[in-house]
Amino acid sequence: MTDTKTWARVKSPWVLHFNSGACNGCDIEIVALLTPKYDVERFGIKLEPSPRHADVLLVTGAVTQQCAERLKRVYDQMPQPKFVVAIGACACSGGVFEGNYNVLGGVDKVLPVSAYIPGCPPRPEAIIDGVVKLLNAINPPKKKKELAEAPKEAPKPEVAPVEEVKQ
Amino acid sequence: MSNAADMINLLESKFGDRIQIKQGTLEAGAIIANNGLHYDVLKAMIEADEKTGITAITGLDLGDKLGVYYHVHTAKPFFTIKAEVPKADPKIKTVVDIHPGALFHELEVTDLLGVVFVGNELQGHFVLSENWPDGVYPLRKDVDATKVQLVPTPEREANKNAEGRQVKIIIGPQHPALLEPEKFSVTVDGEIVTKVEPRIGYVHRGIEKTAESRSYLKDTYLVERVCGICNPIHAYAFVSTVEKILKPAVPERAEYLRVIALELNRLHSHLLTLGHAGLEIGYETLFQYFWRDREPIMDLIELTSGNRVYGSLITVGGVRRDLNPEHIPKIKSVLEDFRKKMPFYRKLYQEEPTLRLRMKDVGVLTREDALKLSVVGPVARGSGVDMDIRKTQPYSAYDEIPFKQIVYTEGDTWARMNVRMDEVEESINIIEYAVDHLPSGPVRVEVPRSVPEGEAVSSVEAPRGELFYYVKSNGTDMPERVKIRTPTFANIPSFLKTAIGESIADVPSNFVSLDPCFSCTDR
Amino acid sequence: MAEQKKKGKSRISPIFKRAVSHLFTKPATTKYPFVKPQLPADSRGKLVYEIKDCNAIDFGCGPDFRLDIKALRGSNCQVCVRDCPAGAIQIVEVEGKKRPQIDLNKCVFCYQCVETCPRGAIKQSDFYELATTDKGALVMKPEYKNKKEAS
Amino acid sequence: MIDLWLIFRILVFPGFTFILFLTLFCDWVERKLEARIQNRVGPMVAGPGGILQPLADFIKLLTKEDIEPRDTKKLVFRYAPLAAFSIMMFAMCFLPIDGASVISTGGFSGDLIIILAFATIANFLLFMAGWASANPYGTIGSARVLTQFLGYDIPLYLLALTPAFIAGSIQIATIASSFPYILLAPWAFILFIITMQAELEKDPFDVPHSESEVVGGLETEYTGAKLAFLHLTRDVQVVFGSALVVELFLGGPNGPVFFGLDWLFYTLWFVLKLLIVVVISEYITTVVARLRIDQVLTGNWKILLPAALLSLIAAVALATWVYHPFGIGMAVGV
Repeated sequence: MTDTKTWARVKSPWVLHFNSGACNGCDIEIVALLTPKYDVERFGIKLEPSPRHADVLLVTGAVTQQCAERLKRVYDQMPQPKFVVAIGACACSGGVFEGNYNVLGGVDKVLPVSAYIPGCPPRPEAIIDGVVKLLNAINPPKKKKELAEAPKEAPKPEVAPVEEVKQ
Repeated sequence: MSNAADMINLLESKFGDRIQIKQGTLEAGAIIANNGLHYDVLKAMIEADEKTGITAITGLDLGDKLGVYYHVHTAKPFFTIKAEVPKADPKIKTVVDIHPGALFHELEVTDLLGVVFVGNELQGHFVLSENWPDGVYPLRKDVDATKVQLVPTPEREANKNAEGRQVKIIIGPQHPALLEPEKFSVTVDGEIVTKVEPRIGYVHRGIEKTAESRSYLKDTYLVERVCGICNPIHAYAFVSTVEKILKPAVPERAEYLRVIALELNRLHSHLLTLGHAGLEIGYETLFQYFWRDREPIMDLIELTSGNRVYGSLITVGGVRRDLNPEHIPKIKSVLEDFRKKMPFYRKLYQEEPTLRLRMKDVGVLTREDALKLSVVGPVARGSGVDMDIRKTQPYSAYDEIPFKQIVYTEGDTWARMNVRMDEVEESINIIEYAVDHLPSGPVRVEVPRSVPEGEAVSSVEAPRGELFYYVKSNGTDMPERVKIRTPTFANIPSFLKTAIGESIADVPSNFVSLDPCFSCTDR
Repeated sequence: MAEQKKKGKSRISPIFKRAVSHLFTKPATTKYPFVKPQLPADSRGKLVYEIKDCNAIDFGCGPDFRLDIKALRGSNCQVCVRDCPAGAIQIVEVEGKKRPQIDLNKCVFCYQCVETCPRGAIKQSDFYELATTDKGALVMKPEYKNKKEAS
Repeated sequence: MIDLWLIFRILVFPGFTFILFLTLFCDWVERKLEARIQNRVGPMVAGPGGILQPLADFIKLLTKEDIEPRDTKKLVFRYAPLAAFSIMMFAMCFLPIDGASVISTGGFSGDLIIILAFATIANFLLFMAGWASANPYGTIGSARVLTQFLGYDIPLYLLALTPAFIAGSIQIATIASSFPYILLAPWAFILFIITMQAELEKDPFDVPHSESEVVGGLETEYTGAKLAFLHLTRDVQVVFGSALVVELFLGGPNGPVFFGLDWLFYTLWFVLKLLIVVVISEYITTVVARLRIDQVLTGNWKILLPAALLSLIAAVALATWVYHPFGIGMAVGV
């Protein structure tokens, strides 16, 4: 069994959703995750109101000028260890809106992103698959049958360093 | 003043040759009224017909002149007042004093095109972001918007509290109740709201400017992504405007398939809002039940179009995918199951004590205010204004399909939510009728890639209200100008008015009854 | 408004019975990662690019557009690049031939390329588990499976 | 000479550890019940059926980075959550769980008043925590906590005194062991449940931490261990409130005992009755919408307070003329 600290982190990933200028297609799919058909509370995932309580930041939308600075501030307010998941084609790369004047196009231009979930919008199952892969990257499953095919060499999310928490 | 001829005669008698009226173009007629005459023409129209209101104001870059087109809807006919202003000093008289509903439209044209409305000047930016340089207007042809040099964000003035007991509460961009970033600074005196200032523009992706540099085929997909919840109606509005210029022979079966896609979308959008209202007033269980029963509808959308949310069925000249007959029994069974659940939900919304406590007499919008602010959709129909575009100006196959128009007169949050609840029932009837009477034949007709010179407008009934499109084409395969006026853009002023005088605790409940969609508002 | 126990209200709201009945009905949750959902046949998932079809010479016009392809006979016609709304398709050199490379980060899965490709080289699949922790894996580089195809 | 048995009672069995696990178990029961009512599945991954989910949440919060914003009131911000938690645990030690209360076996006359006072102090500390966290939502949320629990404390005390008066003593052990007062004063039981809903800030009265108005309420600024203790305090309050209902109205841990293992069966009866009350409270929370702040306050001052007074007067009248002459419900001398 992994040590309790990682076990606790993997078993209760609290989530904060930030819409940085999306068409709310992906946001509705994220909220649909909480509803009975998909119910991510099975994995201990709770939608938290304040950035202080959240571990995983779900970002949707091609970051607009207005939202870029606020996105950075919300990310800074979150306590370590924190992860960013880019959901939807807009968050991964700007999607259809890439090249517009008010759009930065992609979350990785502002924040270090740990997981990318393409799709316009990605199915709720695809978002769950993305979160599961992120959790597997944090706590690589050793012996037991992997839930989904574990990423090749279970690369540590090279962007978000998990440094020790200074008490 | 029910038909166009009377209105035109009245205007000709009143203004004679000072204005030209081109009948038949842009729906009922285009009235060219320059150097300040647009104010008097509008005033005359408002006096003549109580239901007159401004649907949208389109700003155009006409080379050395800037065009300001006032799209005016009356009881039945639809007019456009064309005013032109020299680019050197773009000044024009505001119409906010005779029609308060025009406030937002004018501010947006100022921000994006640089026309100054005398009497309704804009400080700072309305839709654009704070670090956008002043004096540069993205919608002008000569500005290459992507290479604009941005200024550093101005120092955010500390939110100085208003004087006396008043406290300014910011319902900030990142807020659990709002699915989308939007900032409302609410000035509160004790518990009572005295002022609400919105700051939109967080989701402004400059779709109108980008639409000018992409082909009509690509634009259908771009325009759909204005709003993820009501995407087929955006595609249909754009496509029907282009088809008014191109005039292809769209097959009958395609029109019926379009109606099915639109009504499935209205169904899932209304269920989404009815559930979200529960979440806003702390009624988690209602939210969970509604969204659980919404999932089969999403599966239907995927069944008929291949993607849960972006069906991308509607394209210029018809529909991209036919409805294969084996799916029809599945559609009917899902709709039948949902119809069995309707009594439970209707009884809940009509009689649940705590829900009535939070929704009755909250955000009361009188019929006069609704007309003056020219609000649209369920917000208007909740206050007794019987304005459903599917009935007043039927499009696609709606004139052949029988359905009722839902109007409540109480005008509060409870009434608006119940309008949506009854419309869910109507949508089910429409889909079942359309599926039963589906004509046979092709679903698509070939359409040339470039569109001849011309301009057209069309307004359609989106789940949130009347959606208005204006397209001007210049013969190439890219549009010259695409103007999108979304329903929430017209409904937000009504929230600013009804929130005043009510307790801060009512703001979320009043706000969600608007069914706001900010990705629509900001485009 | 009366604050006493809800049970004492005259109009008992229907949700009380429904809530209790839910305690005994099976939850509506699908066990996703362990049980894969059953998707409709033609749901739009990951694109499948057949590089050998892209070479085929004999092609007909697309079902809906007059394609002035004559000038591009033989070489890669780049119709998919022109019609992709998200600009997700670029042209890359593969063994001397210019072939489309689809970047799934940008792709919005609208399947316009599947429709306009005169040779039907891009096909539909309903694979949707595309999430990944590194971005590079999402770019579908076209390559020939063996020498013979490259000729 | 250190009384090892007393230390064991305080630290392990009916004391600290037992209450901690009982709290986590009740939190799990709440989340599962709410999920089941909403036709969902609820936590499944941590431990069998997700029973370790509250524990996982607690440990994860402990290991998170502990951010202290610049302009917070340092002392209060750092120690208020811990103080509130410890007071609530101390208050729990007065309730007889296995037939006798943890600290003083028989309890002493007046301990009902003391633990109600502790509950008020804990609520007050939560207000201080929110007020100290220099965040606009924190201050608004904590101000609402203050107005709510100060208002609802008065009916709480009055309704708690109803069974005390019928029993003729204000010692919990005697009230619990003499008679299940739900039979003698059922209206007081219903009103007490409603007041408990307001004290614990559960729907329809959870205005202080409603997400749509005040983002996180008083917890907005807290992270890491401090947030863990804030959540734990709220859970212990739920267990404390339900335990109070069990002691006063359902006859505490008393129930038929078999094979002479009285401490075991007393505990089992106590936990069973506790779960019943937690289920009722959670059922109301899930099924009812949240009221506005002014409706909550008018509800208290205009309706609940008079009702509590009437219930006390009715109890007094019934006790003197009906119950005591026949000796029903009199306190049996402990």
